[in-house]
Amino acid sequence: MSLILLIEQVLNGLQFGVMLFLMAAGLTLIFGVMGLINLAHGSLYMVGAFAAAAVAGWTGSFALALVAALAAAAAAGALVELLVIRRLYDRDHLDQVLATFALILIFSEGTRWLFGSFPLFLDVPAALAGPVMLPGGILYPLYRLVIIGVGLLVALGLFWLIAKTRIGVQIRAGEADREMIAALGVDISKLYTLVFALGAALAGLAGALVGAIQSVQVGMGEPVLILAFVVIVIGGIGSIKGALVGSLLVGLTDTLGGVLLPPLLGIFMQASSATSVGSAVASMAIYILMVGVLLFKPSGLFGGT
Amino acid sequence: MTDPLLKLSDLNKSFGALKATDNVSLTLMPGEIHALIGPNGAGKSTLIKQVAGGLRSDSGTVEFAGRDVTPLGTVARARAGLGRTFQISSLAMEYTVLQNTVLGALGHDGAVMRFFRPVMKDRALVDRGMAALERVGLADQAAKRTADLSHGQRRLLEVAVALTLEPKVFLMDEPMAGLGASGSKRLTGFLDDLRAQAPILLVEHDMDAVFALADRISVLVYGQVIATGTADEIKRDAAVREAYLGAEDAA
Amino acid sequence: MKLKSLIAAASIAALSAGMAYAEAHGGKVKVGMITTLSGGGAGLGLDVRDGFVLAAKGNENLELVIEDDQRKPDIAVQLADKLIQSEKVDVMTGIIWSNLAMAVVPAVTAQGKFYLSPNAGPSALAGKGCSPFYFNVAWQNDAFYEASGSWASENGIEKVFLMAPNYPAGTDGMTGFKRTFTGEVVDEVYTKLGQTDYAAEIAQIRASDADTVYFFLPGGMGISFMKQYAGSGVDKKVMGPAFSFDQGILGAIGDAALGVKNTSHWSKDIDNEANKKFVADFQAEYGRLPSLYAAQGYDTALLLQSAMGKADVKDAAAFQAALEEADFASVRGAFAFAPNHHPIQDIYMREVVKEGDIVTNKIIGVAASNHQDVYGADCKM
Amino acid sequence: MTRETFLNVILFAILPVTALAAFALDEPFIITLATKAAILALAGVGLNIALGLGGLVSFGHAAFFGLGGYAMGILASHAQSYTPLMETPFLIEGTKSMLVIWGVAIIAAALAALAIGALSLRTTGVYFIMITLAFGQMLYYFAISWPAYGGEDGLSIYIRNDFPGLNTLDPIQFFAIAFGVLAIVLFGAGRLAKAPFGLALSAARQNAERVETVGLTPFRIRLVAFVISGAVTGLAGALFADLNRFVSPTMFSWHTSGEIMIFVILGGVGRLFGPVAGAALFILLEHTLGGISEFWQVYLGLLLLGVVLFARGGLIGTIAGREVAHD
Repeated sequence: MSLILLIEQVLNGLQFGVMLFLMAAGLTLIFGVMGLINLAHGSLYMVGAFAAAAVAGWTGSFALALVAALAAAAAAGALVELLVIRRLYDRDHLDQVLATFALILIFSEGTRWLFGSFPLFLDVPAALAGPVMLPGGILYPLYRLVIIGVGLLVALGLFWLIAKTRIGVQIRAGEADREMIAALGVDISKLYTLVFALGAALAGLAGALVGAIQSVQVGMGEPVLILAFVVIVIGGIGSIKGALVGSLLVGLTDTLGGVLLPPLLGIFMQASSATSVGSAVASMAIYILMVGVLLFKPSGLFGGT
Repeated sequence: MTDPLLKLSDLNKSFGALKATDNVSLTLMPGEIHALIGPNGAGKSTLIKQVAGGLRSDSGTVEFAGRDVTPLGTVARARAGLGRTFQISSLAMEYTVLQNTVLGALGHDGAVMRFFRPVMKDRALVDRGMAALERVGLADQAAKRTADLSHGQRRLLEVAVALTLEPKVFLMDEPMAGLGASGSKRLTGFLDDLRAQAPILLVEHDMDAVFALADRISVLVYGQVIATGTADEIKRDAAVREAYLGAEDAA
Repeated sequence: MKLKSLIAAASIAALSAGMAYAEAHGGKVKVGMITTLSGGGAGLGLDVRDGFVLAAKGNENLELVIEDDQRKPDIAVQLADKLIQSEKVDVMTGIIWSNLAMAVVPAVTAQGKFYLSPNAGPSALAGKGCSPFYFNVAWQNDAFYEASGSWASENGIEKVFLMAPNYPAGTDGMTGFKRTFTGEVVDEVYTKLGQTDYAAEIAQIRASDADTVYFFLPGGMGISFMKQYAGSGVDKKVMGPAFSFDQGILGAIGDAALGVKNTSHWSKDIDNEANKKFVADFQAEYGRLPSLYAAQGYDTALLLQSAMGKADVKDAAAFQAALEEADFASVRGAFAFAPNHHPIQDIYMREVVKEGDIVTNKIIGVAASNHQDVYGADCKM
Repeated sequence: MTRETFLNVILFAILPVTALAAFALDEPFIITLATKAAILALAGVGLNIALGLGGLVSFGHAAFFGLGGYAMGILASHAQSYTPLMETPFLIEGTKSMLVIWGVAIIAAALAALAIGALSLRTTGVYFIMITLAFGQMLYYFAISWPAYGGEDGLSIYIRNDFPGLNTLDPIQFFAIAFGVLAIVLFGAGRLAKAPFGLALSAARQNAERVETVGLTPFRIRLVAFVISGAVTGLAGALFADLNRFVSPTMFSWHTSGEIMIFVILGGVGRLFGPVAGAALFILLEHTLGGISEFWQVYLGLLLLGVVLFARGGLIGTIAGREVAHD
């Protein structure tokens, strides 16, 4: 494998990681502040993608589609928080798992009810289509560079939000101690709705951005959901920094594992069995990574105790 | 002179810049009650954890019955014969009062890998659990759910569970807290007798109890033992008066 | 006891239980359809169902019971039990996925019920595991791949890059392609099932010296790959089986699929009366273009009704013979069964084109005429 | 008799009564559904030992369920094709004997639980949930991409395995086997909960520090519980594979873990009969709602949501009162 190709694959891994980060950031935020395991986060991702595809279909504008995705996912998130989630904060994780699993069923089949059983069309806007030449002679899709950019902006935005704003102060206080921040006179239920809607909006944004280069279909959120959980567990639950590092680690492991393992195993065994064994191990790679991290850091890389 | 049953030598523990335990050495002799007092935040609970095994010391040693137990964890030290009660009641709240003491008796036997015969029908275990409850005066509460006990009753149950372990040494972290005047008095009388069974390292805020019970008292301030002696010696000690009792006199 | 005799014993037990109900049906046939109607893969099941219902419309002798398998093998097995034990169906059909077919079909045929496959043709059922009661009205799984391989060999394609998910249908498909392809396979990549991002594979494709990419990625995987491939600027030719370029999927890929060559036994522009009627009726009935799954469902119902006209389903031997004749006007044109009850049919090469605003397929030639699978030799009926 | 005991008696009777009624009315499919409920309840009883008693929220029990299933699939497929499982260093042949298969399933699942538990129990809380999920996912992807036993297509066994003196293909007789196993395991689990081990395990869930202080090691107790739990779920997996005469990687998927967990939560965490109530209700809903609408899962979701929000403590908790009985 040439060096250029390797660099391109590393770039691909980073890009995949950034996509995961968009999804994982909201999840870890919700978990960190409210201690809630939200299995329905993938559904909010799907809501974003479907809203974007529908609006892009009507208006032809990708910008409007993104706005619609943010709005629809945030609205769905706020609604779910008000109707269901807020009754679950003082419950144990099991009730949360069951309730949000039920939400997955409702969201998935509800979406199919509204939009039908066939995948929807959502394309990259013309201005961002096609590849660009990077220094070193790497031809790379422009849209993927944009995703990397958006992901890093979101990361910066979240760091800023949490470190510098009033809401951020409340969020950090809420992570530390729920009663304490209620005692400080902050309207905690409003804060929770807000954080949940914010997390949902991030998932929706991810869904719309990623939907343009993937398949917008019912159930699209579930594989990403599991990956996002892997990410936040590796990073340490509740830590935005952990989510970023975890995303990049998972992105790189998954991409480079799939690319490097089969030829690497080819050194030791027959080409055909190397391909199949390599592929098999590659698909387990991120879970092996996760187990490895948790064995050495039982609360993830940046998790508290 | 007999050997001490429990001997702490030069124990240290820091949390970041905060020195919670600063070169603490003390001993517990057979048959004595050695009280550990000090203002809030002096490091008493930290020290108890270091002795019980829940917290690893930065340096120093803990010797118990002539054996160095420093590298051992909570379970091994408990099995060696350290019976601990907690400052904040640490009980199985869903269980009945009796189930908690039976758990203690079971822990003392160690034969936990038994999967078939109901434990509450094991006469030997239940009798020992009941006996411990009787000694602290909780026998009439045996069938009550622990979560429904009053605060003071939970303190007594803590002691009862420790009794089932038949320890060589008791480590008691504020057993009087929340007991009220009459409860404190009863427990004071009980502990007075208990020392004959096994010596007690007692952390306590109730000064009446401490002065009534303690053979020796050590005063802990900012992680350091500033004085050790009998009640009278401690009452007269200038450093103690200034650092500790002074504040109370003023109050 | 040998396996065959075990199965025979089981079927005798089941048959004798079924005898009592033979009278109740008269000349009618009760059909049990197990297909995927909910969850991610529901589009295919809906098409098969709609095609079947369209062809069976108005036939009062045909009673249809439809069940949703949720694409879960264990559910499908239980539904098959239900249809046979409780509904007492005579014929079963509907399963979309190979793994579900492998779970259900052997049990169905072992109990002496006919099974007509409207999709899914795993090799085991075409070879050693064939059964007199099992008819495949769609294709053996390898058909489209073998046709692609021979077409590619004859049309100047020299170096291909193969890609499929790492599961049996994927590896089998690539094996089928290699069986007939005479050029060089420069690389083979097996991706994770359900993978959605193909940047890494696309980079490998770009770096390889292949002139053509041949891939099988069903459902959303294919949509994701094609969109990402189109955005990558790699200009190697793309080929695949029809599954990744069917009507339901082209709508989601859009222009990115234009120019792709794909093999299929059916296309809406096949020029025969039956097909014209089917395409027109389907659009009139459901307001969308039919897919190849709809065509398969439609043909399955036509085949069944042709046999119903000739024999009573209670007379298994006669009904089997009637099915074997395949005396119906297939929307695919010529259609016959090989001895292993799998189709002998033409496989076409199609190209994705734009007709007005709609992205769709157009036939550009025959990739393999009278194609027949290679597993029939192992089939001892 | 307490209210919960009374309810348990009814719950225990529901499955055989349903099956016998279905037998009398000649509705074999209803018997099959009752059998499925019994087997899934068994898997739930297994999970409940870890989850209910020990507070170990395992999101990876599909691993044990699948291992049990594959133990059956692999042994039976070798027996069918007359090929030995292994020739060197010693010969291992396949088998169609249900009892042998159960033994292998239990041992395989127990060994896997020992390994997974030893690693996973170093973590707690959500990390434990996710690390067990990770192990389940590893086995899932392994099963999909391992070609020897069918990969994603799975393995068909055609004929149920043999049980001495019974015709396993007859729905009511197979139900009797499944229900018999469930009854035995329920009895065992009930005894376990009250035995010294159960006392210590449940105490470790309530207060691990307390258990350490009386000189017991929570890690060891939990690990043993996890192994027992995995073994029971593995046994359920072998029965489930026999019910369907088929195994596939779906048995390893996280949905399976989730469903087993849902049976437990739906019925009532920590209640001996909770999984029985949960599995029976879930299958009833799945079966009846499917007839109502193509989009029946929406209704299923709404119902589950209703149970979580308004029926705390699961079904048994709602009917019999919040507190778990303790005597």
